[in-house]
Amino acid sequence: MSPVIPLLLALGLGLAGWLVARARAWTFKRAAPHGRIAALPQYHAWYAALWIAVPLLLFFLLWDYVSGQLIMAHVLASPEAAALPQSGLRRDTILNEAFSIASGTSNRVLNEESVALAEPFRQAVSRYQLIGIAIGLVIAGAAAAWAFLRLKPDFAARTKVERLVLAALLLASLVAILTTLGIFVTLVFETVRFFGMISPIDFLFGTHWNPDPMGNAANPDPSRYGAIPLFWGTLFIGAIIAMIVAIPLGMMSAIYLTQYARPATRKWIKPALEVLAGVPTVVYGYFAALTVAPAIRDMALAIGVSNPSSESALAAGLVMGVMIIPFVSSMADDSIAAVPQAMRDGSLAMGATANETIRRVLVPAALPGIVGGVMLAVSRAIGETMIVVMAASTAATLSANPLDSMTTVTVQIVALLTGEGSFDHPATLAAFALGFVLFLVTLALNFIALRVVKRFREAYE
Amino acid sequence: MSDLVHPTRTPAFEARMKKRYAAERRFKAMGLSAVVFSIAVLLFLLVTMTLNGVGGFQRAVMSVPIDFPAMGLSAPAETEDQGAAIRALQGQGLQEVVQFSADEALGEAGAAQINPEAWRQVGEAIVNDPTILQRQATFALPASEKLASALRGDGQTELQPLAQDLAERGLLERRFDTGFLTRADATDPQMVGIWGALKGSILTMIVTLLLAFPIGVLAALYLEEYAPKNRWTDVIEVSINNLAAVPSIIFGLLGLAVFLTLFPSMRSAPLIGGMTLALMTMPVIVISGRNAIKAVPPSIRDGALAVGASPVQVVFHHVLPLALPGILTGTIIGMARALGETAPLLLIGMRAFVATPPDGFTDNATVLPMQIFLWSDEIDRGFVERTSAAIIVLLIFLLLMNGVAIYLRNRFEKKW
Amino acid sequence: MTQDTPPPLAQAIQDQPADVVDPATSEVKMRARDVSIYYGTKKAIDAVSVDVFTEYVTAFIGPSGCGKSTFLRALNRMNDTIPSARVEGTIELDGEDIYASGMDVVQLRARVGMVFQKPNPFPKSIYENIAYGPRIHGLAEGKDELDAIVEKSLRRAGLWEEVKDRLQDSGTALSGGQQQRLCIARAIAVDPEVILMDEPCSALDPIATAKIEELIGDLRGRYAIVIVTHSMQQAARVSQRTAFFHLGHLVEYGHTEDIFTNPREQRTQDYITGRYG
Amino acid sequence: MTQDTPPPLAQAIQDQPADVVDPATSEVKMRARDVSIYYGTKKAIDAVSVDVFTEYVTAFIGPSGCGKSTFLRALNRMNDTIPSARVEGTIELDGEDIYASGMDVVQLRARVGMVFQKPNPFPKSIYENIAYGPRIHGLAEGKDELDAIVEKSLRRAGLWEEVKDRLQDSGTALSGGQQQRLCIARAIAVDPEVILMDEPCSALDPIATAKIEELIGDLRGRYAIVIVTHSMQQAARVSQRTAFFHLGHLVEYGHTEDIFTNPREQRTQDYITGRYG
Amino acid sequence: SGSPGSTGGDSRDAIRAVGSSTVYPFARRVSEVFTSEYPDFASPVIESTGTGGGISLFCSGIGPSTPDIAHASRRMKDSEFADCQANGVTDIAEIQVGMDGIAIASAKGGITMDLTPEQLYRALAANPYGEAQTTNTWNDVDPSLPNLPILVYGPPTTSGTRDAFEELIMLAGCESNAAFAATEEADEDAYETTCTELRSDGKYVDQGEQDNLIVQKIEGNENAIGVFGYSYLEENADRLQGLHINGVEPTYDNIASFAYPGARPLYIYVKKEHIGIIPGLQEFLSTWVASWGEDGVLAQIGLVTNRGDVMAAQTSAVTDLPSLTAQDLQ
Ligand SMILES: Nc1ncnc2c1ncn2[C@@H]1O[C@H](COP(=O)(O)OP(=O)(O)OP(=O)(O)O)[C@@H](O)[C@H]1O
Ligand SMILES: Nc1ncnc2c1ncn2[C@@H]1O[C@H](COP(=O)(O)OP(=O)(O)OP(=O)(O)O)[C@@H](O)[C@H]1O
Ligand SMILES: [Mg+2]
Ligand SMILES: [Mg+2]
Ligand SMILES: O=P([O-])([O-])[O-]
Repeated sequence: MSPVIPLLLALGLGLAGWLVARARAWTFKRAAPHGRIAALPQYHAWYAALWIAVPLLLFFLLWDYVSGQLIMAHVLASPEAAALPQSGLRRDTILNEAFSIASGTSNRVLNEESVALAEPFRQAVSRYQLIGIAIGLVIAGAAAAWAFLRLKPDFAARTKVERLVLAALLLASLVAILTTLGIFVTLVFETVRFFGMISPIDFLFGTHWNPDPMGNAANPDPSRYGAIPLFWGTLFIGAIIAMIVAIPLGMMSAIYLTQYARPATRKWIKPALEVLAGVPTVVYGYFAALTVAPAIRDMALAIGVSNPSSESALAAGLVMGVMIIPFVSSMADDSIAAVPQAMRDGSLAMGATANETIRRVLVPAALPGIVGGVMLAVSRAIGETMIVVMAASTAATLSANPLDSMTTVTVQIVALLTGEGSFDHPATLAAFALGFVLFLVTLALNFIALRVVKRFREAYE
Repeated sequence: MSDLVHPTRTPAFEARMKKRYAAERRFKAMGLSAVVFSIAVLLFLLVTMTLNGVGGFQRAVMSVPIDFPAMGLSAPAETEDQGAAIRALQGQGLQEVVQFSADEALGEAGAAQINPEAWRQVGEAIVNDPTILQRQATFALPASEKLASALRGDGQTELQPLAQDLAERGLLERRFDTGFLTRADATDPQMVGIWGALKGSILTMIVTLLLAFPIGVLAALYLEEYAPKNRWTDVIEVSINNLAAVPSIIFGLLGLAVFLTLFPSMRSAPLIGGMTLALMTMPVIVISGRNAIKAVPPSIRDGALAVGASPVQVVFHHVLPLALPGILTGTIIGMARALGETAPLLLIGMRAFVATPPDGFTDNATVLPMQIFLWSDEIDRGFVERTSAAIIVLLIFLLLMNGVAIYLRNRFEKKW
Repeated sequence: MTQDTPPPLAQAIQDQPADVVDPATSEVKMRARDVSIYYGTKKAIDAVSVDVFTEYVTAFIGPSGCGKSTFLRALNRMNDTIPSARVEGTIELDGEDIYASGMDVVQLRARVGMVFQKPNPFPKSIYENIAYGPRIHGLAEGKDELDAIVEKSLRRAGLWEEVKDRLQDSGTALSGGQQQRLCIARAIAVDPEVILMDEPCSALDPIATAKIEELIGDLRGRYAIVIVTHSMQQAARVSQRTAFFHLGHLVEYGHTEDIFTNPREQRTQDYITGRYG
Repeated sequence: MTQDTPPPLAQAIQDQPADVVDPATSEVKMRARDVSIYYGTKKAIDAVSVDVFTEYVTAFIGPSGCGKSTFLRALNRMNDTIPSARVEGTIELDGEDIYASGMDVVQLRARVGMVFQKPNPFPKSIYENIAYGPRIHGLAEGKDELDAIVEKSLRRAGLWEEVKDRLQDSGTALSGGQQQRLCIARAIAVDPEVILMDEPCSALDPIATAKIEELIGDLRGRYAIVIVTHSMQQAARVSQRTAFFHLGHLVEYGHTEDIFTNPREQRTQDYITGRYG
Repeated sequence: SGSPGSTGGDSRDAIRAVGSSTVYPFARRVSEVFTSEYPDFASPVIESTGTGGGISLFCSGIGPSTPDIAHASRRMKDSEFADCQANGVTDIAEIQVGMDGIAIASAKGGITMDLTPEQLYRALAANPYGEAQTTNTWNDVDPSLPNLPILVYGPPTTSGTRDAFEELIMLAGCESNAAFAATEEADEDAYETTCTELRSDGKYVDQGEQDNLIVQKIEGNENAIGVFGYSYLEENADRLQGLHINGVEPTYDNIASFAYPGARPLYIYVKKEHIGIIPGLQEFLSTWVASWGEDGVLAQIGLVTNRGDVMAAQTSAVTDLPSLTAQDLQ
C-alpha cells in the first residue's frame, strides 16, 4: 500500500479530531465561570488529535507488515502461482517483479511469469488496503471516543500533551546513548573475536605488523599482529609532529588575537582561521600528498639524505598540525577568555606590560584549560584518517626519523577494511581491535580533558 | 614622604623599562607571525588548488565538421528512447561516420586521438535534433587523454608535435567543459564529471539533516531544559560529549557492522551514508544547541514562568525561538563537517565506481570528497586538474556554508 | 549636624500618606509557617514565619545574602527551577498549602506574580510582552478583549501614555525604568492576587526608582505586594510591614514604623543605623 | 524615633580619631581638571575637577552608575584597557600630565596602585602574589630582598600574622577579607604613591569590612588614598574628603564632615537622607 | 512499504562487481560502455578489493546482497571454490577476459637491471632458502647488480598480482635452487612459506590495493622498483620502463606468447543464479565480449587480449556459461 494514503488518513482524521475537540473545549470555556477551564482549548484539541493520529500511524506501520504477509499468501494461493519455481532466488525475483508491476513502480519484465502474477497482486493489494483502511477507521473511532470522553472543563489536557512532548525529547536524547552503546558493542564484540585468535599480549606488545588477510584464518600467525609500530606511528605523527606545529602556532595566534589585535582585525582573522578548520581533511590529504610530501622529499634530498621516503611522517604530521592550529587556537582563546578580566586588570594595575601579564598571569591561570584543549587536539589528531591515508604510508616501520615512512592506526583500519568483506578473518577483525584501542584512547583523552576544562571553568565561575 | 626616592622613579627602572618594552615588541611580533603563518597557509592552499583546478574545468576538444547529408544516416524513430536511438545510429555506422569525418578534418594521426566515446556526443546531438542530419555541422569532440596531456605539455613526447600542430591549426583547443558539472564519474579524465558525486553528496546530506537536526535539537532541549540531574542524564551527557570527539572512522566501523548488517543490499547507498554521518553530526548539533540554549538568559525563563507559563511553553515560546540562530549556526557547521567527511564512508562502500548519478536514496553513489579521494589516486595527469577542480567545487560549498554560519552568528549575536 | 536634617528613615515614613500608615485590619493573603529553605545541604532560610496581608506592602530587608530573595521566590515556587533548592514548613495562599502535591504550579504563578531585580522583558514587542500571559491562560477571547487587557495593564503600570504609539516596538528597546514598569504591567495582565518584587529598583536610576515607588503606592490597594529591597529608605517609603532578615533568620517583623523607629532587636538597630551592610 | 539612635552619618564621623578630622594642609598629589570621559559617544563623566591630597583619604560616593568607577580608573589610565573609553581634560600626578604622550603607562600604574571591588589575587601562592610586582619591575635584587619586601607589605596590610606560616598556599584559598588585604599588600609592594580602591569592601562581610576600614586608616598617613564606596556610612567613617557624583557630574566636593552634616546642594541632601539610591 | 513481506529478499537494480585491482580498470571501462549503451539499466558498481577480498565476498552467498561478479587476476583457488559451494554459490561461470603480466618496472631514467627470478627471490624473500635475510643492496644479492638499496613497492597479500608474483617469480626463483627444492618433501607447508613469504623490513613495501600509487611512488624515487600489472606499465609507458626478467622485456607480445615469465590470465567469475535476477547482467557480459577484442576499448587501455582459440572459446562461454567444477580448477 502506498504510504501516502495512511499518512493522509492519519493526518486528516487527526485534524478533524483537533477541530472538533477544540470546538468542544470552547463550549466548556463559554459555560465556565470567569471563562476559565483547566487548559486552553487548543490543548484539548492536541490531546484528541494525538490520540487519533498516533495509534493510527502505529497501526498502519504494523499493517504494512501484516498485510504484506497476507498479500503474499493470497497471491501464492492463486492459480497463477502454480507456475512459480518452488523456491530460491528466481521465485523471489518474480514475485518482486510482479509486485512492482502491480504497484506501477516499474514496467521492466525480466521474467515473463511475473506478468501473469501481477493481477492477483493487484487484487490482493487493493483488498487488503481496503481492509486496512476499515480497521484503521475503527481504531481511529475508538481512540477518538476515548479521547472525547475525557474532555471535561477540568481536564488537564495541557499536562497530558506536554508529557508526550517530554517523552519525545527524552527519546531523542536516548539516541546518543544508543549510538555510544552501538559503537561500544560493535567494537567489543569484534575485538573479543579477534582476541580469541590473537592474544592481546601479541597484539598490544608485538613490534611486527604485517597481517595476512589471505592467510589461513583458522591458524593465524600471531607474530604478524604486533601493533606497536602502528601506535608509535600514530603518536609520532599525531601527538608529536602535529603538536609541535599546532601548539605554538595555535597558542600564539590565540594570544595575539585576544590580547593584541584590534577588534576590527580580530573580526576578520577569526573567521579565516575557522575556514582553516573547515577545510575537509581529504583536501588536506591531497595537499599533503601532492604538494607537501614531494617538497619535503626534495628538501631531504637537498640536504643529502639518501633515499628519503615520499610519504614521510613529517609531511602528514605537518599538514595535520596546520589542520589542528585553529582547533588549538580556539581552545586557547576560550581558556584565556575564561580567565576573569579581574586577573588581567590586577596585573595591568601593578604596572605589568601586556606580555608580562599574558605570560605570568593569564597563561598560567588558563593552563588547565589549555592543557585540556591540547589533549582534545591530540585526540583529534590521532583519530584523523584522510590525511594519513593519503599522505602516510602503509608500511609499519618503527622509527624515530620523521623522514621515514610510517603508518597509523587509522590507515590500517582503512587498509584492512576497504573491500575485504570476510568478517571472520583475524586481519579484518584486527581493524575492529585497532578501532577499539583508538576509541578507548580518544575516549580517555576526551574524558580527562573535559573534566580538566570543566573544573577549570568552575574555578572561575 | 615626597623626598623619598620611589624605586619606580630611578634611572635603573627606566633602563629596565627599555628591555621590557623590547620584550613586549618581540612577543607581539611572534603572535603576529603565528597568525600570518596560519593565514598564509590557508591562502597558499586555496591558491594552489585554484591554480591547479582552473584547468580542471576545461578539456581538450577537436573541431570535427560532419557533412551529414553525404553520410546517408537516417533519423532514428521518435518513439525510441535515447539509448535505443543511439544504438540504432551505431548500427547505421555512426562510429565510422565520425571516424571518417575526423580523418578528413584532422588527418589520420589526429583522428586516432579522438576520444573513443566521442561519437556518442554526435549521436546525442542527432537524437536531440534530427534535422541536423540535413546539414553540415561542426562538433567540438573531446580528444583522447593522451592528446590532451600532450597539449598540456606533459605525457608522451611523441604526441606533442601533433598536438602543437593541431592547436596551431585551430583544430585542437582547451575549452570550458560544462559537462564537468553535469556528468558522473568516468575512467577517462577527459570524460569525467562531478555531478554524480555532487548529487550523492546532496542526497546523503538530506538524510543526515533530516535525522540529525530534529534529534539533535530535541535532545539539546531535553538536556538543557528538562533533564533532572541524575545518573541517567549524566550518562547521556557524557555519551554526547564523547560522541562529538570520537574519531569519524569509528562511525564508519559502526555503520559497517550495524547498518550494513541490517541492510546488506544498501552498501554504497546515500541512505546508509547519511545515517552514518547523522550519528556523527548529531552530537555536534546537540552541543552547539545546548550552548545556544544556555545563552538564552535565565531571566527570560523566569519572566515567562512567573506569568504562569508551563515549562514546555517556556521552551517552545521563548527559549527555542531565541536559541534558533545559534542552533542553526551549529547545524550548518556540523553539516559542513559532514559534507567534507570521507573516512567513515570509505568503510561503507561509498567508494565504488558508479558511472551514472544516483537516482534516489537507495541508489549506489559516491560523495564529493570521496570522488576527490578516488581521483587523487588516479595516475593520469588529467586527473590532477580534475581533482583540484572538484576540490574547488567542494570548497565553494563549504565556504558558503561557513559564511552563512558566521553571518548568522554575527547577525544574531545578542548581548542580553 | 544641623537640626534641619531629620533622621532619614523616620522622615521617609512620615512622608507616606496618613491614611495608609496604620491601615484597618486586613485579611491575611499568604501565611508562611516555620519555613526553612535549603540549597543542597546549606540552609539559606531558617524557620521563618511571616504573614502577607492584602492591601499592604510588605518589605523584606536585610544585608546581602541573608536570604530575602530565596524566601521571596519560595512564595510562588519559583524555587522549583533551582534543582538543589528544597523547602520545608508550610506556605499557604488563601489557606491552601502551595507546596501540597495537588497544587498546580502554573496556576499558582498566575495568581502570585513576580517582578525581578533586573527588568526582563521578553525580546518581543511591547504588546506581545503584555499579551503573553493572557494568551497562554486564555483570558481573552478575540483581539479586542486582548487589546483591552493590554491597555488596562499598561495604564495601571503608568506606562500607557509613554508607549501607546509604539506598541509594536521591542520591549527591550525601552529604558530601564520603562522596562521595569513593562514587567509590572506584564505581571498585572494575568490579574494576580499577590505581586512579589525582588529589588525592583536596584538596576534603576533615581528618577525611574521614584516612578516605580509611586506605582507601588498606587497598586497597593488592589494586590498584596511583597517587595525585597536593600535600601532601608525605600522600605520606609513604600511599605507598611517590614521583615528584617539576617543570615537566614527573620530577626524582626512588624509595622514598618515600629521597625524603623523603635526596633526591638539590637541587630535591627545596628543595621538601620548603618553599623554594617 | 528615640533619642538613643543618633543620626548615623554624623555619628560615624564623630567616631573618627580627633587628629585626622581636620588635617593640616597637605600637598595636592593628583589634580583633575575638567575631565570628561566617554564610552564611545556616551558621556559617562562630565567636566569633573577634583584634587587628591597626600595623607588624605578621598571618598567618591554617589548612586550606582554615576561614574565613580569610571573616574577612578581614569586616574591610573586603567581606562586604556577599554577600547571605547576616551578621556578629555587633564589629570596630573605631581604636576605631570598622565595623558601626555610621553607618559609611561607602566610606570604610572606602578606609582598609582589600584585595588578592585572583588578581591582578585592571582591564582598563585601568597608569596608570589606579593612578589609579582617587585619582580616584574626588578625592585628586588636577590631572594632576601624580595622576602623582605613581601614581609613588609604583608605586615603593612595587617596580614602577616595570619599567613606567615603558609606563604606557599594559593592566594585564592584565603577568605574574602584576607584576599582583599592580600590585594592591598600586593599594591603596596611596589611602593606606590597613590592607592585607588573601587568599592573594596562591597564583596565582604561586616567583620572583614571593619578590618579593611581599619587598614585604610593605618595606611592613610603614607599614601594618597582614593576610595569609591556606595555606603555613605563607610565614606563618613574613613574619609576626610568626599566627592559626591550624580549622573556623571560632580555635584559637591569638600570636607567629609561638611558634606554629611551641611551639604550645600539639595541633591546631596536628598541622597544622604535616603530620598533616592 | 515497498515490497511484499514474505519474499524476504530485497531486490537490487545495479550489477555489483568486486575484486582484482588489475581487472578493475578494464571492468570500469566496460561498465562505462555498458552504461552508455544500456541507459535503462542502472550503472554497475565496480569496487576494487583485491582478488582475495573479492572472491571471499563473492562466495559469501547468493542473493541481492552479494556481488554478482568477482574479478580475479589469478584463478580461483580450490579452497575458495569449496567456500563458494559451502555457501550455496554452486553455479559459477568462469570467463577469461584477457591476459596480464606481472611487470617489474622503474621510473624512466631510474634504475635498470636485468633480473632473474632467483635474484628477485633472494632479494625479497623473508628467509631466502630458510636463512636469515641479510641483503640491503642489489649488489649484496649479486655482484653484477648495481650497488643501490633494495626498495620494491608492490601489492598486498589480498591481491592477485601479489599471488601471481609469489607464484610465478618467487616460487620459480626458490625452486631454481635444487638443493632447497629437495626439502619440499619434508614439510610442504614450511617449504611453501619459505618460498613465497616476502620480507617485511621495509625493503618490500606493501602499497595497498592502489596500483596507481605504486606507479606514483616509483615515479618519485628513481631507485625504487615496482611490481604491478602490465596494463599499468603500458598505460604509463611515458614515465616507466619495464625491467627485463631472464632477459625478456615485458611487452604485449612477450606476454601473449608466455615468453615473459610473469604472464598470467585474468578472469571474471559470474554467479549464474543471478542472471535474470539482476537486470542487465547478461548484457553486461556481452559488453565484455564487445570490448575485449584486439581493436576493442580494453586493448586501448592496456589489456593483453586472449589469443585466437582462447578468445573464441571465451566468447562462446559468455553465452553458454558452463558451470565451473572442482576438476576445472585442478
Ligand atoms: N542557586 C543557589 N544555590 C546555592 N546557594 C544559593 C543559591 N542562590 C542563593 N544561594 C545562597 O543562599 C543565600 C541567600 O541568598 P539570597 O539570594 O536569597 O540572598 P539575598 O538576601 O537575596 O541577597 P542579595 O541582597 O544579594 O540579593 C546566600 O548565601 C546565597 O549564596
Ligand atoms: N565599558 C563600558 N562601556 C560602556 N559604558 C560603560 C562601560 N563601563 C561603564 N559604563 C557606563 O558608564 C556609566 C558609569 O559607570 P560606572 O561603572 O563608572 O558607574 P559607578 O558609579 O561605578 O556605578 P556602580 O556603583 O554600579 O559601580 C554607567 O552608565 C555605565 O553604564
Ligand atoms: Mg537577592
Ligand atoms: Mg563602580
Ligand atoms: O588486485 P589484484 O589484481 O592484484 O588482485
